[in-house]
Amino acid sequence: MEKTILEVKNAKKYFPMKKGLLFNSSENVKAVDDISFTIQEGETFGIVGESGCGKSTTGRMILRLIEPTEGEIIYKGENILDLPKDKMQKLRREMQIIFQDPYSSLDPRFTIGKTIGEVLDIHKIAKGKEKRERIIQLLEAVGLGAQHFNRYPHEFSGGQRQRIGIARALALNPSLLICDEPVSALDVSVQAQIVNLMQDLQKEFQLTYLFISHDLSVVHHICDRIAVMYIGKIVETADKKTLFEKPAHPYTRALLSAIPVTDPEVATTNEVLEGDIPSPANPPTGCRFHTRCKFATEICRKVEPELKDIGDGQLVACHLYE
Amino acid sequence: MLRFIINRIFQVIPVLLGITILVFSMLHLIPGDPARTMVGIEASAEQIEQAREELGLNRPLHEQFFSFVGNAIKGDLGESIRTSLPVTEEILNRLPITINIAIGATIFATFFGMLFGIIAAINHNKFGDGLTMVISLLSVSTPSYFLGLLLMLVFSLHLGWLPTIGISTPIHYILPIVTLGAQAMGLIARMTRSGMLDVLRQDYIRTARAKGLPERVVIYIHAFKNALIPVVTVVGLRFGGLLAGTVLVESVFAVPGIGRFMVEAVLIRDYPVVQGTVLVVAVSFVLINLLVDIIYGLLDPRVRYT
Amino acid sequence: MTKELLEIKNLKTYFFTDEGTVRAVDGVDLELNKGETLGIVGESGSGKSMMSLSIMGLIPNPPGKIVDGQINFKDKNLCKISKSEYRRIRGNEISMIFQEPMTSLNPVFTIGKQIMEVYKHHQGLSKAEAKEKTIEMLKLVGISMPERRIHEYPNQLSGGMRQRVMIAMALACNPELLIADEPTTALDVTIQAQILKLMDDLKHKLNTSIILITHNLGVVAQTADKIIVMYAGKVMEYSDTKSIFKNPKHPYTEGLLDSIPKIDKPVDRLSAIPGTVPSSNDFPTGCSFYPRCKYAMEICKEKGPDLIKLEDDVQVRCWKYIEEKTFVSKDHHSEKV
Amino acid sequence: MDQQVIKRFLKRKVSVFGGLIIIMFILTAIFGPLVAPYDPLQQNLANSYKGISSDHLLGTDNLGRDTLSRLIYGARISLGISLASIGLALIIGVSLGVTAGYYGGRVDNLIMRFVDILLAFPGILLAIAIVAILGNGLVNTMIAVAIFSVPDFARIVRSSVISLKETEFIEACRAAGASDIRIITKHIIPNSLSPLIVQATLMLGTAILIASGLSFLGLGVQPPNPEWGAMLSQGRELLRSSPLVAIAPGAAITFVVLSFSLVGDGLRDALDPKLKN
Repeated sequence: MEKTILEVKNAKKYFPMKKGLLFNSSENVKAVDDISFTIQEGETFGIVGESGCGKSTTGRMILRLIEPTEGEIIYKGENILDLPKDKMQKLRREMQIIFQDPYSSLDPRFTIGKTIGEVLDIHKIAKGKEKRERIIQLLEAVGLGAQHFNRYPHEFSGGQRQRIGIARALALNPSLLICDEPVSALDVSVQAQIVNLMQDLQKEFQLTYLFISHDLSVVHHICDRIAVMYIGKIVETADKKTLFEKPAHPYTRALLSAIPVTDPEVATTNEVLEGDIPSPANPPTGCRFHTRCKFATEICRKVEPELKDIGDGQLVACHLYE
Repeated sequence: MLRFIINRIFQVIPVLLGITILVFSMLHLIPGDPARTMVGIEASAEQIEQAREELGLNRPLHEQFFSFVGNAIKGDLGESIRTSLPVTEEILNRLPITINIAIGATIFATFFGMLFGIIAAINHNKFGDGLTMVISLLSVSTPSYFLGLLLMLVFSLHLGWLPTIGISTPIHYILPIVTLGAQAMGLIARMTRSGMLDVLRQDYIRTARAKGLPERVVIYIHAFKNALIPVVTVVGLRFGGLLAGTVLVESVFAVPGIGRFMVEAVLIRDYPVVQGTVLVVAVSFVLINLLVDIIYGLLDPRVRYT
Repeated sequence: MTKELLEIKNLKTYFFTDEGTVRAVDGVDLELNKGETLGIVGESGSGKSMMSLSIMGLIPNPPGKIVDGQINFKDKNLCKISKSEYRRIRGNEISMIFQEPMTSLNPVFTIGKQIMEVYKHHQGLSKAEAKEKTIEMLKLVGISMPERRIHEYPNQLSGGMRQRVMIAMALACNPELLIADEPTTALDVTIQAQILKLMDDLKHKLNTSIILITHNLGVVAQTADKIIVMYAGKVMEYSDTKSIFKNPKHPYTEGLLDSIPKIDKPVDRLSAIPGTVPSSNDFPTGCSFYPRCKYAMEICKEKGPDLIKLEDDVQVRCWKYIEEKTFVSKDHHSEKV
Repeated sequence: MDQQVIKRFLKRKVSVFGGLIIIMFILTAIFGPLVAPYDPLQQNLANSYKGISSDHLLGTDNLGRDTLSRLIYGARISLGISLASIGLALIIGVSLGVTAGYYGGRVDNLIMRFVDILLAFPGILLAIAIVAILGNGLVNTMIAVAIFSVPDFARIVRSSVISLKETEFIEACRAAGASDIRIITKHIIPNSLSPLIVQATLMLGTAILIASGLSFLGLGVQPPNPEWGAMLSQGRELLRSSPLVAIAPGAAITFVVLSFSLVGDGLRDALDPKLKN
């Protein structure tokens, strides 16, 4: 039986524009503009999109690293935005995050042992010898070892640092892990190691992943269900098979055809999307994709399409399907 | 661009207000009774009362403040306690000398500073670099009041080429200008050098070279305009600093400028004069900075279009 | 009959730093024919970018220096020519575009000025002529309203637009060789597709040879004729595009291809290359890939193999093949073990 | 890691030289009374206007006081003012900068406007204005120099806090539920230390310049105290008769300030090798 672990309902995040003293505009950058989705326990839910689509903001909102402007974030039946400080603090053990940049995600002045130990200290999980053992256990779980305990981040390669970041996130024994582009900054030959590690850990610790990425191949490999975002909106949600075999939204299709294929004999469809990604500070009216969409009609310019179920749990926000 | 300028002007207003408040409250921050402090310990109760009256200390605080601001905007900064002349008049009499020295020093510092900076950057890690950097380091570290005395010792007392004190002829300006400008020159030289070296490492310089541009175009056109941007800021900020620096230099060379006027007023506790001079220097500094910011915006499209 | 445009022989570019000598490019050979696209694939520290800067003569010196080898471009050895001669070639006969379109354009000049400059210096055109050609060029790279765009500053353009401007600038003088160093890495996927398509179109239109440097095998699969795989400053494999993807010879190439998830051929588990990319001042002795290689033999640890020719267009640097070959024929490249 | 910093610093010979000069001055300041040949305040009119001699290595002034002894005692005052005022400025500046940078928004606006206002009084003007309010003397000079230095520290700390706040390791801490205090004290302050150390070193020199400047104007430490600026002021009157009275303290100030900048530059390169030119 599938159980919902996280539900995001109508979440919005508006950042106020940089303002001058005189021209105090009330304009906002609508980084995330009314998105909803659910994640089932044990699955890997992917969010894909290009820069400015709001995928990272979404990840951070779920952890309340960024406070949403509006909406609900329901974790195991409880809206975490209503939680008082102490309860939220407890809940932090359940949800953790791993980051894109393995260089800035570790404090350069902390040894690896100290970095992971700090998390245990904050939640008063272990002390002294027990703490050390727990840290070494975590390091071993991610393919490192006790010999790395007293080393500093600069002594490690990008892939190893990413392992350390994962160990830190696992220290609290979380159920949900937000993975914000965890392999994007790594060398190709190292990416696969981390992806494999993440899959192993998911089985071992019964983790649920929210996997944020711009790389469709990786998302295809690791995710069960996927949401495609474009300038603050979800344009399509579907399970992996459906999304890749019969993508419904024109943007999803364009995104799929833009993936460089590692086979010189496959003729690419050459369906290259025209134009630039509009800025989220000034998104197009109606359907936000209409400026680049070859199917765009009058209605697309005026009316914003809603996410609708077109069967098989595939949700699409596009006037073509009405 | 207009929007940028207007925005900057409106940002300056709270600062000007803050300066005014600070200068106004100088009188009230003095420990004890300012009127008594001013007239001296032996003064009679009557004299103190009179001073209090003159300073307007008997009125409510906000009333004092508004009349201070109102008068300041009208150009009335009160009367000097020592001479009983209007402070504004006294300042206006002295201001031209100070401004002449400060402008002269700015030109001197900018010209030689940028010259040295460029020489150093182009001859990076060679003799020219070392020599110009030693000169600028020395000029940054030598206090102006010492440099002034040294220059006076050498050029006036020993060689007899230049006059010692006073400001009666243009030649009198030479030593004060060099003395005042030396430190800023050193700073500008160091800024220009590191700015140039930094810019030369940028990607767009590599692009310029990849285009096959001659090295002089790469350095004097592509690099220089970018390196100039931080230097302009420093020159602007320094001009304000130089305006304040005249305080020391005018004392060294006994120049009757606004700086010396201020110091004398502090020494004899002529508070209206202190307030007036401090206000004038601070406000001019802020306005100059505003000007520099606008020039900066003209130079750097990144500032304009954001 | 294709004509050879560029031939590099035993190129060695070293960096002499406080921490020791970095052998960024360590004995690279390559050939490029007119109108061909050569893909250079490698991960961080493979020396692929330093290769391109070596060809451009833009290695920062100090600390970098070309210590050995030849770069023959149309019968001229670029390592031997004078500075002014090099300047006439750069931006004119050989051009380059870079990874970061955001920082590669001068922020304080309009894009028009930056392109016009190229015409002014290489073709001695007047301002009006240069302007006209610039507008033409911008149109060619797909920038709309070029008459207006030439007055804009780089920060007013998006990343994709800036890369188009860079391409316009590079192709202004119709160079015979264009070096593109990770031209799409900093861009979004849909924009990347635009730029790759643009480069391919222009290549056919202008008959430019291209060296496309990337870490992304997918980027070269569709566009390159031949591919070089670099690792730790050395060429590991040199092959035509089809055979390298169908039948990779070098264990590193094989590992690289296997570690990329493929949408059309899903697997449960990726086969990753173990270990990490060696840092450039600490390459292993022997074959530099030996510590991560699943076929590693005793000899690999002791001695680095030479690049040997397997077939007409396929060369590989691996003991596995040298051993096989020594039994088959006595190739002059290989040594007896 | 810190060993590397020391190693890199020692590579820069001029900075090491500057460091040695500073150490020498500090030792002089501490052990001054033991090495000074005379009482710095003792007048001896019979001995006035003396040039360089074996009795008086740097001669005497108009009142017959030994210049060398006055210089040695002056080191105490100058370095004392410098250290105390910069220490005070660091405490205030860092607190203001961290608060403004970390909390942002209205708090930031308030603090930075205040700092802007202080910065609107350029150079020595702010110090003069403060002395005009507080009156002259040793302690007031210290306070004036401290307030003069606060804005620089506040701004440096604020900008490094702002850039650190965005880094992912701080986000990771917040995601783990770390308190603001923990993040500030364990992560933010230690990581913004490098620019702060460099700035503090440079400001130690500037503090001496400002404090001596005030004394030179008669607004700081008062004669007969052998403060270097006050000595210069006195030497100005004696420029014709005994120039050493002015040259000695002037050279001392120059040397100390120079040394602080050399050390500061060296530290900057050593702490952040990327910035090295």
